[in-house]
Amino acid sequence: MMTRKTGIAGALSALALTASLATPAAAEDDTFKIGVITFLSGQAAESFGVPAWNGGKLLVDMLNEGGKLPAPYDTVGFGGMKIEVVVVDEAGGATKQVQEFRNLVQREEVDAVVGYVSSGDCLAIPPVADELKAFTILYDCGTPRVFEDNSFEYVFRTAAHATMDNVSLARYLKSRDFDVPSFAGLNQDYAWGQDSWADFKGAMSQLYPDAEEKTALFPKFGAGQYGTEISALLREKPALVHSSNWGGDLQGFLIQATARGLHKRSQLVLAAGDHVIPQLQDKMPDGIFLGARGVNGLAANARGGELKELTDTMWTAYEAEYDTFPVQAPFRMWQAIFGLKTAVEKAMADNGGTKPTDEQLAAAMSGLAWDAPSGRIEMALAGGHQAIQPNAIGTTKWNTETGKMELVDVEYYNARCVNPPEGMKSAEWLAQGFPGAQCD
Amino acid sequence: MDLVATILVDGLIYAGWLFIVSVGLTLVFGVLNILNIAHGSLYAIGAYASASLVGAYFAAGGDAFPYGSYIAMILAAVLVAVVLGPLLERGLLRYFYGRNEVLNVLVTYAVFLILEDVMKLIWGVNPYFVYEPYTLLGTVEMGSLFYVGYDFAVIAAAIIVGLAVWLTLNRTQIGKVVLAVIHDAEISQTMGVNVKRIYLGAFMAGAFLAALGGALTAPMISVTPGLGVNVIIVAFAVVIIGGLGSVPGAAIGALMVGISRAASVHLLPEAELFIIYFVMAIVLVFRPEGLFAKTQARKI
Amino acid sequence: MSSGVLEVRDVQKTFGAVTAAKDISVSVPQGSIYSLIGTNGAGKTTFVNMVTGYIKPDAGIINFGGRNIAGLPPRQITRLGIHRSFQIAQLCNELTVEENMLVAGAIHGQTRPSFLRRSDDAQARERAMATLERFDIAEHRNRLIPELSGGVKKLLDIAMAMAGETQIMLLDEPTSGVAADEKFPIMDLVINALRNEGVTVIFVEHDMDIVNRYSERVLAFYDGQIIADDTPDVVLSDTEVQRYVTGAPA
Amino acid sequence: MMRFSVFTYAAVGFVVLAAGAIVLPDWAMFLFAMALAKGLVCLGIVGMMRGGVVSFGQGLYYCLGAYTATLAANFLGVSDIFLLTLLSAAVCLVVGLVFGPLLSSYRGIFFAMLSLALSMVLYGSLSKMSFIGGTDGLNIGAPTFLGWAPEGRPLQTALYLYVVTIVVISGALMRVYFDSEQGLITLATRDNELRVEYLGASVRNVMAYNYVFGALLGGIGGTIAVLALGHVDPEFAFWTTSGEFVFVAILAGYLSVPAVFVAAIILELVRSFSNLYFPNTWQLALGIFLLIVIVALPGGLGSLVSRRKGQDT
Repeated sequence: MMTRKTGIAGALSALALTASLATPAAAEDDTFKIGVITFLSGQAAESFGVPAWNGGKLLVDMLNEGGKLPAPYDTVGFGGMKIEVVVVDEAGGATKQVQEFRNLVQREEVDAVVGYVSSGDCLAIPPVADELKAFTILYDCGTPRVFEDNSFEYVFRTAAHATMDNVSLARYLKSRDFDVPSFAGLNQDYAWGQDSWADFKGAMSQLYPDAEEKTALFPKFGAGQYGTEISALLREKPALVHSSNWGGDLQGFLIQATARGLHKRSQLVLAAGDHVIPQLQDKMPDGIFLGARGVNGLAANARGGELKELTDTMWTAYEAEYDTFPVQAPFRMWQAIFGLKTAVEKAMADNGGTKPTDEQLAAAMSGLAWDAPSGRIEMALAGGHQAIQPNAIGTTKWNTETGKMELVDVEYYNARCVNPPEGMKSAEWLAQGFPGAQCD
Repeated sequence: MDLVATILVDGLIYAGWLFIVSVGLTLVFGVLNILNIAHGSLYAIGAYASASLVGAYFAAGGDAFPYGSYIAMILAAVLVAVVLGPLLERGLLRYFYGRNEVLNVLVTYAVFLILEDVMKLIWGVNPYFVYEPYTLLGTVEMGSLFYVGYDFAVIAAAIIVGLAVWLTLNRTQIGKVVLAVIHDAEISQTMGVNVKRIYLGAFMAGAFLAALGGALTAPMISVTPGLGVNVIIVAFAVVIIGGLGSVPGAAIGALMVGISRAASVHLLPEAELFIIYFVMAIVLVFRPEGLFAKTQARKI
Repeated sequence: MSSGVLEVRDVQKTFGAVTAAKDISVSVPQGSIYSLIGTNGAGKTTFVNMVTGYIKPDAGIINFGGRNIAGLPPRQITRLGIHRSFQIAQLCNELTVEENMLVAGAIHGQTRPSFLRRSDDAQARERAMATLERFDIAEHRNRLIPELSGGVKKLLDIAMAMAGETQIMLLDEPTSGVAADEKFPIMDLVINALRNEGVTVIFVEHDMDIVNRYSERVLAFYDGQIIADDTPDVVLSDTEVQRYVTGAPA
Repeated sequence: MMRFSVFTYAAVGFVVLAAGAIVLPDWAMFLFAMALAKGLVCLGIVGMMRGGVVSFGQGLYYCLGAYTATLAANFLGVSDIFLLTLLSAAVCLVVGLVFGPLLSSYRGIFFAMLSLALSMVLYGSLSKMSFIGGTDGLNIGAPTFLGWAPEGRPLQTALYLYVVTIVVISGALMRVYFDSEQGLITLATRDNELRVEYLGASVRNVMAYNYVFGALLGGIGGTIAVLALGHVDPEFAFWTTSGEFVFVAILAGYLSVPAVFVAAIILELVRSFSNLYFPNTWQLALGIFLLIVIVALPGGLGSLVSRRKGQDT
């Protein structure tokens, strides 16, 4: 009996030992180590995680080489430091991510963490980041709750939150004075879908107070089969069908909906629909209104302006590397890395050129503004921790000559037109009819 | 088209799909007494295989005879069954016969995890599309609604599959042998039945049906990673409701789930997410072994 | 009606088309030893199963200790003092002989089974060993069930049933699956042990020598009915019994 | 043979585990704390395994406990760790007492599937409740210990020692229960229900007891897990979560209590490292590890160190 217990005890201490030994050394002072967390498996891998990191890898290589990009991004790495990366799969839920975050910070001793597509992870990580005083950038996730319910010292989100997407859709309808007697929704049955629908409803009730709200469908995430939902939508004949679906769920819905002529009966508006264009190509029907959660993908390509050189450099590099054009995800990864570069170099300028601490990074990052292919990013909300950025909505049109999908009738929205002002929750902002919005 | 009719048609279409993906599961459990979580992976692999094969078919100028793509789809399912069936059954599962059935659930869960990544290694993360078979049969107008002809083809396929399985089991020699094995493998063994071959055959049939489900679904979706996980629990619910190992049970279970889901989408969209588990829980409370389960008294 | 008397009146049981019990009526006095004979399917085991609650009679009364126990669950009937053994010994194969006995002891202990008291504390083991010795299987105490001979399994099966306050013991074919040369020693052991405690015994048996030697009274079953209820010599010489049950003159 | 009291073992276990607070680096201490918390849930499953059933729905109580603690903290302002633990334990006890009798008449795959269905219904309901975060879940602040509110490493250490204490206490209690008369009857039930019924014990009660204990341990485990994580979401009740608990229980086997926690720690380490070293194929690695364990240790880790020869579950 005794031996049995000591056997277990031995096993335990052995485990403890392996655990304590397996701690690699911290990054050198001439390299800057980032932990990148994004989806490498599961549904979000093909639509967000993998393209985002494809773009990220590309940019990190270009930066480490140096001189590949127009000023101010023509310097090597981050302030001369080479960029080193550890990638972790975001699949597996918030519990796993909190553990992985601790491992990255405490075991891998990364200098900064850049990651998180899932809103659940974005809510779970910040408290831990502050507890560990670890500089962290949320690069993709949409939920406004992150900074509206709490405030964090070491956590920043370099992309605008999801309210922008649906406000822009409503504004687009208005500015094209599209008649909306009634509208319905089909969104994935989890927070992203539920919140998007709520935001869209909120925006519509301001801009189209008389529009009748019809059925709001919430098929299970990853359902694949939308036959029943489509029947419901066909029966109700809403003038407009809103969907924030993404990835396989959006592709499946579009394939099945177009086969049954839903797009002929109702105008489809997609909050984040651009990223399925490369896969669907001409199977994506013409005349769909869609956004890209920012001036990303085709909208950025079509924009021109003073950011044209930067955008085209990244665009062509990406197309050359992966022979498909970059959709929204890489753009958000890029704006995160450009932001981090700007922050690091600002901090080094202040501290005399040494590798910045997490505190110095946080100080440099808050309230920062920088240029990215997706436009000017401003950390304008939540005390300089939450970015706002311009947005664009367009209409799909297949170009038979070039055999490419184009975005026509694109409308660009000033960041302050589609994002709530500092100190106001997006829900209130919608309810009060966008006070302080600057559109022109 | 009035609501009830719509609900019935939608429910029927979904039930047809459900039946195809779950009948294989119930068959495998009936014979091997293994509740196969990897069924979901086989479904996903079937979808990938059919997407690739149909893609290749059209690339090879199949437009001349597009209906050939249906043959390609079935071929894909056969391929999956022939390759993976023996590999999994002979290579792994046979070592767990007679072991605790919950342990076996874990074994297949491990297989599921492995196959998830294997699929990624083979097909990558980018989606595969093959719409041609989906749009090939045109649309059917019912009242104010349009349905895709393909949806009804799936119902037909489900009926054919159901009849085929039921007839094979109840009207053929091999079927009688299988039923004997289901009833008592040991006795059948002593009576000279090659139980090994029956097990292999049953598992391959199950794998084929799972893959067929995927193959038939592929044209209406984009085939992406994580496809399998969503199917498993639904299929589980169906076979548990119908009674493990019962083919008619799977049919009834599929109909119950299909129609209650359709009803909830049309009448109470909020409930859709867990209507399936709700039905399952209710059924189990009143029929602990499922609707069509055979309970055998114990000799003392 | 004094306790210990088992009074069965007009009990009926049919399984679909098969009649397993038709107007079964019998009264078993305290301390007597009955045997049940009959061909397979004659209704012997059905009788045992109905008395011990495995099967619920369609109709009729089973009186014991002044109350009708027909249809009660086995658990409660056992608690009333009616215990049984099984054709196939019902033991816990993952446990040792002693542990099997301890299980019986734990359930039959004076107090309710405890969540704290060790199942193998000295007192409990003492009690278990005592019973094992009474049935002469103590030397097997540390062996697992599958290693045991048919005879030992039977004895343990009976010993476990005897761990509690037993008033009536029904033995379902106590010698089936027992080597020929073990049959009589085992019956001696069991019947003596039970008789010493004044337990009423009802046993199902195919071997007429055993019936003859151990039972005070015999119930002959045929087609779900009792066709004879008398002392062994009378029953075994009954021509009807010979035709339908024993098959040959005794 | 000579017996040491269970308390001796408890003391040894406590010393060994508590040593972790000194030798372990931060990340590992957190990993161990999570593993031990999950181990508690698995201990509940092991208790049921001794009765012959395995619950595929312990996520129900893991999640229920976690949400109870979180809601109590966020809406009632309770932050004391002891109070929170008691609260969730109480809630899970009540729910366990409701479902226990219902489930006690199910066996094998049906018990597994019905318990799974129940936890999936909770998952579905929580996913719908956007007012408590829906699928995104909720955050919970750091707990206080009888008024003491540590931060950083002290907080982690305090949490770790707390879970260690709970683990040792519940481990010891379960051991006492396993070795008790009732515990032996449970083993007999797993083996031969008919015999147990004919000895005059109620098999359904046996099952119900184990289920309720499982519910309690699940709730406590969930509470500690959420306090360590700082975040809860419906995933806690998802079937894959429950599946992991079952795996740990199988890996441990039903013979040794400490084995349960060793198994839980091993799984967390394997997962964490495979996830870092094979970011693209960690599921593959985990699956292979699972198979190896099942094939190599049919009786679980416990069978390596326990006298009775192991069984499947």
